[in-house]
Amino acid sequence: MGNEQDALNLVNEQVEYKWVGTRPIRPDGADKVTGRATFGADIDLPGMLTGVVIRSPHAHARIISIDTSAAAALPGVLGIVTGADLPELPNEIAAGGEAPINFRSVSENAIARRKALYDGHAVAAVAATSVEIAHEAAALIKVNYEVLPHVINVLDAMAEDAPVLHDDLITKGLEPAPTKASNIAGKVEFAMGDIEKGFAESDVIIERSYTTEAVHQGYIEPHAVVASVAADGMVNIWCSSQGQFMVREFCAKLLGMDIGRIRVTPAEIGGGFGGKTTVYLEPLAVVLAQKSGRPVRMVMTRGEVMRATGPTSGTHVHVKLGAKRDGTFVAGEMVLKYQAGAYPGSPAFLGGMTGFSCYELPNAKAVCWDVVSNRPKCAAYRAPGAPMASFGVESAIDELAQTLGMDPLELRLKNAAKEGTATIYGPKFLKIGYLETLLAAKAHPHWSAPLGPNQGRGIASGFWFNVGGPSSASVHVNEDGSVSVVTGNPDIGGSRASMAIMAAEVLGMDLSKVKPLIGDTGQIAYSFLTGGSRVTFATGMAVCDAAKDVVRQLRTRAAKMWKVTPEDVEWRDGSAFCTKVEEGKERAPLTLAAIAHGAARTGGPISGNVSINAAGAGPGFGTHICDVEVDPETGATRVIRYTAIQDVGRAIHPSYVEGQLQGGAVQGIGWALNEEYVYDANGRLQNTGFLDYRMPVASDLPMIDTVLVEVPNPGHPYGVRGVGEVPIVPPLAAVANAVSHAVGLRLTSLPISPPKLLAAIDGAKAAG
Amino acid sequence: MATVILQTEFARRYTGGQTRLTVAATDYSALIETLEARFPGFEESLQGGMAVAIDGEIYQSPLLEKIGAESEVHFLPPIGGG
Amino acid sequence: MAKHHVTTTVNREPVELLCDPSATLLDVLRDELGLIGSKEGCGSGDCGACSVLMDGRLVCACLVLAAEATGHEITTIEGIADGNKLHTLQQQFLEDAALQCGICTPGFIVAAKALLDRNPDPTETEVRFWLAGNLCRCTGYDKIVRAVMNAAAKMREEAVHG
Amino acid sequence: MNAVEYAKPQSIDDAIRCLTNAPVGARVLAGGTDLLVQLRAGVVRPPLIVDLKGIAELRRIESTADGFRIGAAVAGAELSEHAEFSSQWPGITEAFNLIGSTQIQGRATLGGNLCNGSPAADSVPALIAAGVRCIVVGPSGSREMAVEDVVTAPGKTVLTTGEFISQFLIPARAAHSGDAYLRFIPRTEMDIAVASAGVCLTLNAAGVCTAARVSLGAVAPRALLVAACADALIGSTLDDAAMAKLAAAASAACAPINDKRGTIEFRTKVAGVLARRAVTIAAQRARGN
Repeated sequence: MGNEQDALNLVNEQVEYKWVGTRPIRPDGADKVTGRATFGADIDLPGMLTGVVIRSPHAHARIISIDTSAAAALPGVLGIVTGADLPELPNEIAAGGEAPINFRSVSENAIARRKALYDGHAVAAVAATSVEIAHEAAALIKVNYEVLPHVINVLDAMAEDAPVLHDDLITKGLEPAPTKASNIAGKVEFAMGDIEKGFAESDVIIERSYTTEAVHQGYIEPHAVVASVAADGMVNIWCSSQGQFMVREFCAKLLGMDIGRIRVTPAEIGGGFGGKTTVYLEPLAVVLAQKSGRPVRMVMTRGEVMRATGPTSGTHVHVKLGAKRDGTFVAGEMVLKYQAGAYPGSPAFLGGMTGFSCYELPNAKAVCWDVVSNRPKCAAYRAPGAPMASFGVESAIDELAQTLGMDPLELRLKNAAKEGTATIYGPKFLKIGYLETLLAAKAHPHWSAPLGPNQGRGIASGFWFNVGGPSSASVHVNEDGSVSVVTGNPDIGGSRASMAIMAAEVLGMDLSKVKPLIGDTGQIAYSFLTGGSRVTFATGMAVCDAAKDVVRQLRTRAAKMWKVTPEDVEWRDGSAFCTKVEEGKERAPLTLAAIAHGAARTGGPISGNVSINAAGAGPGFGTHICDVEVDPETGATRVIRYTAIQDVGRAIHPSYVEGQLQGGAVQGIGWALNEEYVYDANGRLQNTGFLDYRMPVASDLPMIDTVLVEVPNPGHPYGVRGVGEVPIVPPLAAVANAVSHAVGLRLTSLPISPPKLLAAIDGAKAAG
Repeated sequence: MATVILQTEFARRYTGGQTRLTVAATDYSALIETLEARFPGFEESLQGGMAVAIDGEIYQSPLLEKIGAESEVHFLPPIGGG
Repeated sequence: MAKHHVTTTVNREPVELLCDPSATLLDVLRDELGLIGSKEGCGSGDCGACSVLMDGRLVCACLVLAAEATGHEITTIEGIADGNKLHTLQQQFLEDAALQCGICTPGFIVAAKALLDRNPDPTETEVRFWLAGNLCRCTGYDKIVRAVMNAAAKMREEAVHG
Repeated sequence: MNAVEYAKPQSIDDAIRCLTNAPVGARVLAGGTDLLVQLRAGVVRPPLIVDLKGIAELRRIESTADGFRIGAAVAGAELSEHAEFSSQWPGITEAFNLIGSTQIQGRATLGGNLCNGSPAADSVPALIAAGVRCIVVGPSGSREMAVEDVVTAPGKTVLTTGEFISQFLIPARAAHSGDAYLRFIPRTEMDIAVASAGVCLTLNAAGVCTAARVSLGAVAPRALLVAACADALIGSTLDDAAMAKLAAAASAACAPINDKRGTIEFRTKVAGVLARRAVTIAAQRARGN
């Protein structure tokens, strides 16, 4: 085993890698720059029908009846689905993939029963031979609604007299349990130490409320699916999602089918950011395909995406932070109220778990409220729940620094969490690199660069746990010594490249001979979805393990060819070397190709297949610096310089790691400055397109500088930490702090849109 | 003896308010058996899919994870992501 | 429904087809001609994922009626490479990792080509404003802007050295 | 479902005939950047779409003794590539250039931007400030009118069945005159104006403003020509007092709404700021001319 240990002793910071840390061209790149890559809406089957969804125009309405007869009679209409076509599921939290899920909510969100709970809630769908006929049929479906009073905002929804969405929703986590239904789905608390005592010992206390608006993940590719049902009932689904196994499981649950009767093929996915971790169209397409006997394609319009999918919660977060005069944090308290949308399940608890986690804070408490209202059910969005809590905490820290006359970076350094720091949710951190990100920020020229008039600089940090979980990988050695790496995770941002790099590194072979592939649900064993910053970590670990198994097999095969024992074979640089010295026997190294070529004689094809439940995901920390310039006469804010620094463990393909930091930062900038859901008095979403849902465009931004700090995660063969979630956590406060310094006013409500900022500036002037 | 540390709210409901428990167990499932024997209903409280942290390492679907004599064990909600 | 007869040129090839008079150029490219590289991200001209060239001018295919294509030359992402030889922009997008999910990439490349055809030496600001009609949610635009600038430099170099 | 027909007449007379004989609801297509969005959203379902881009007069930019004649179906990108026009009327050019992305620029037309009837149309305040007139053609002949008289309310114009705008008549720029257009949007591109101001003014040798037209967009049901703004400028050297008076007059003229794009207070204040800034730019240009 000594050789193998040497060759594969990868958790060694000194090791020079051949491929890890390089920037090769991604294996799927050519298809994506030539327009050949097949995304969800690009799939075309013979005889395919078009399905469209009929959606509620009301924010809250009882569905009295749905008359589909006129639509059904229209020539070319081959299938109609309403809520009555899907089984009623028990109202319970069931194990689902990894996280527990209430599949009844998922089902009702996909198609309404009894009540429509938000503008855009699906109530029926129709499949027809052309898109024109489908739309005409949709217009003929008569839904008789009894419009009910609605409630949009989180504080309004919590009010005693608010219209109640679910008459069986009893708040969880309250003792004694309430007897009356409300919109408050649940309360969760986290605490450590004694905050009363902590605040009593504090010299300075900052206390404020902060608000954020609901924002959408904003992927450019709308949801799309094709479903086909064979005469024997076998279901085939092609769709873009963050997990083909998730789609299979959710459809099976929602349709009351066996998982084994559904096969899901992942299309290329045009962005997800958490928003494609559930199903919307898929079960409807399956039912329409069952009813019509024809393949059915359904593609959302942008308006449907905005009205009925995503977003993440709008929030109200109250923060109280106490410190000693020297800046030592003593106590922190957060009360978090998060919109869940129409069904329970906001990430409020994750806000409570993450908000304070960058810091050593002996006394802390977080009370997290999950609240339903007449909005689309929230979906995961990049570090779910964390950015909003962090916005409050990091703003409060900035204000504390001002109050104490301290540099906000030094204040953070003084209180930074490190190995052994206890978290509010319990465990102590193992090896983390937060401090290193702060030191990198301090050393970065950006931090000390001069500012001009009307400019301000903000700094903020962020934390995300990162997760592991179940993943599978197969590494197949082809006859010529090339290698196929098959995994079960859709490639949302370049992960094929990382899988290939890790496999090539373990095998010591030429990267160009490694072909990464993504299997459908029948071709690879279960893998949890692409999300939670887990793929390069967990699936990467499965790939490493599978490749290590292939190395073991290759040594065994070489040993057979040389008639020695596997212990006599060393695997190095993609070849087997015999370490056994025998008089008169010259044993030239055997290449991978040579062993592969003779594989039939040594025992058959060589293939490593590994399934794991990866633990050891290293937490991620980031620190961002943002400069803005404000036009004090219009309230316009421009980000003029931005630097994102993050402990990434080890960057397998640094370009795509940088890309995660840059993309996350810009999503956060959008969240901070312009993105928001705007509802009218009737609870109808007003900005259902990219025109008025204002995501950042290229001309809004400077280059986004990145610094990759590498504090290797001991839980991964190459030291990988998840990187995708963390970068959206700091920007909200980094931007708000920068604006606050530019205008000399504390901004506590996002987005800091020009009307809001101008009103604040003018208000302060008027107040003198 | 490993130390199990519970959130106050959780302890109020399942352990009569005890937030720090010492348990002799060498793996996760033995730990749960012991706690269940001491506090009937404890195991059921984890059915929602609680994750466990053993010495700072988080396990989302634990069963036989090793627990040392000096280990610290925490229960926490399952964490997903985007 | 009376179909409209369209005679046009797509990626240098003559094309004749019948379409619904209200069909967009994007509908026809994708559904009739199988040119799926032009993507629909919004259907309202706000995302640029369906960017194509019409007589060399950059347009959103979702905002052009197919009927309007008669007599015009259309270039889509599928017509940017020379056979299997990638255009410098395409190669540079790969080398600079200027794509993550890749859904917006065809639109960006077509838009960037239109820019470089007019202005071989754009400033960063010019690149950013020219590309403001192309949304990308993954990259934060940094690597896209760099790829366009780098491709421009290479193309200038190629122009000098033939 | 109603069938949609597409027609592309090659002359003004053919187009008028086409539109006059069309069933109710026929729509003119110029750049299509508004019409196609409405079609796609199902807001309109016209029985006939009449594409005006086949008519030569509507596609031409002509330099005349009196200034310029610009076809109503000339796209923004085409206008900004016309060096002579854009150097004489940078304000109009910039305004037209601000309509949407590069992609939209390749399609959107002056005629469409005006006749869509949006109070926030970018080119309209610039055209009004420059004193631009347009030729309306239709079954009962052609008539000429000032741009400010075309739109009556959001989405509504004075045009009657069979009528469309064929050309815009842009005067030759007077000596020592300059124009400018500014708008406010939350981002740097791609948004609809939240407030806007178009200015055209003339200075004499002493730097005194002898003529001015100020138009505001997105602050009322249609673009406004604000005489009080001009009054604030004329006779002044554009000193601080005049500028303050201008900004106050601009704000006073506003009758905006609260919507997803801005508040009444914001639009009212920013209209004044933009008017002031646009005057500064126009004055610089006037001094250079």
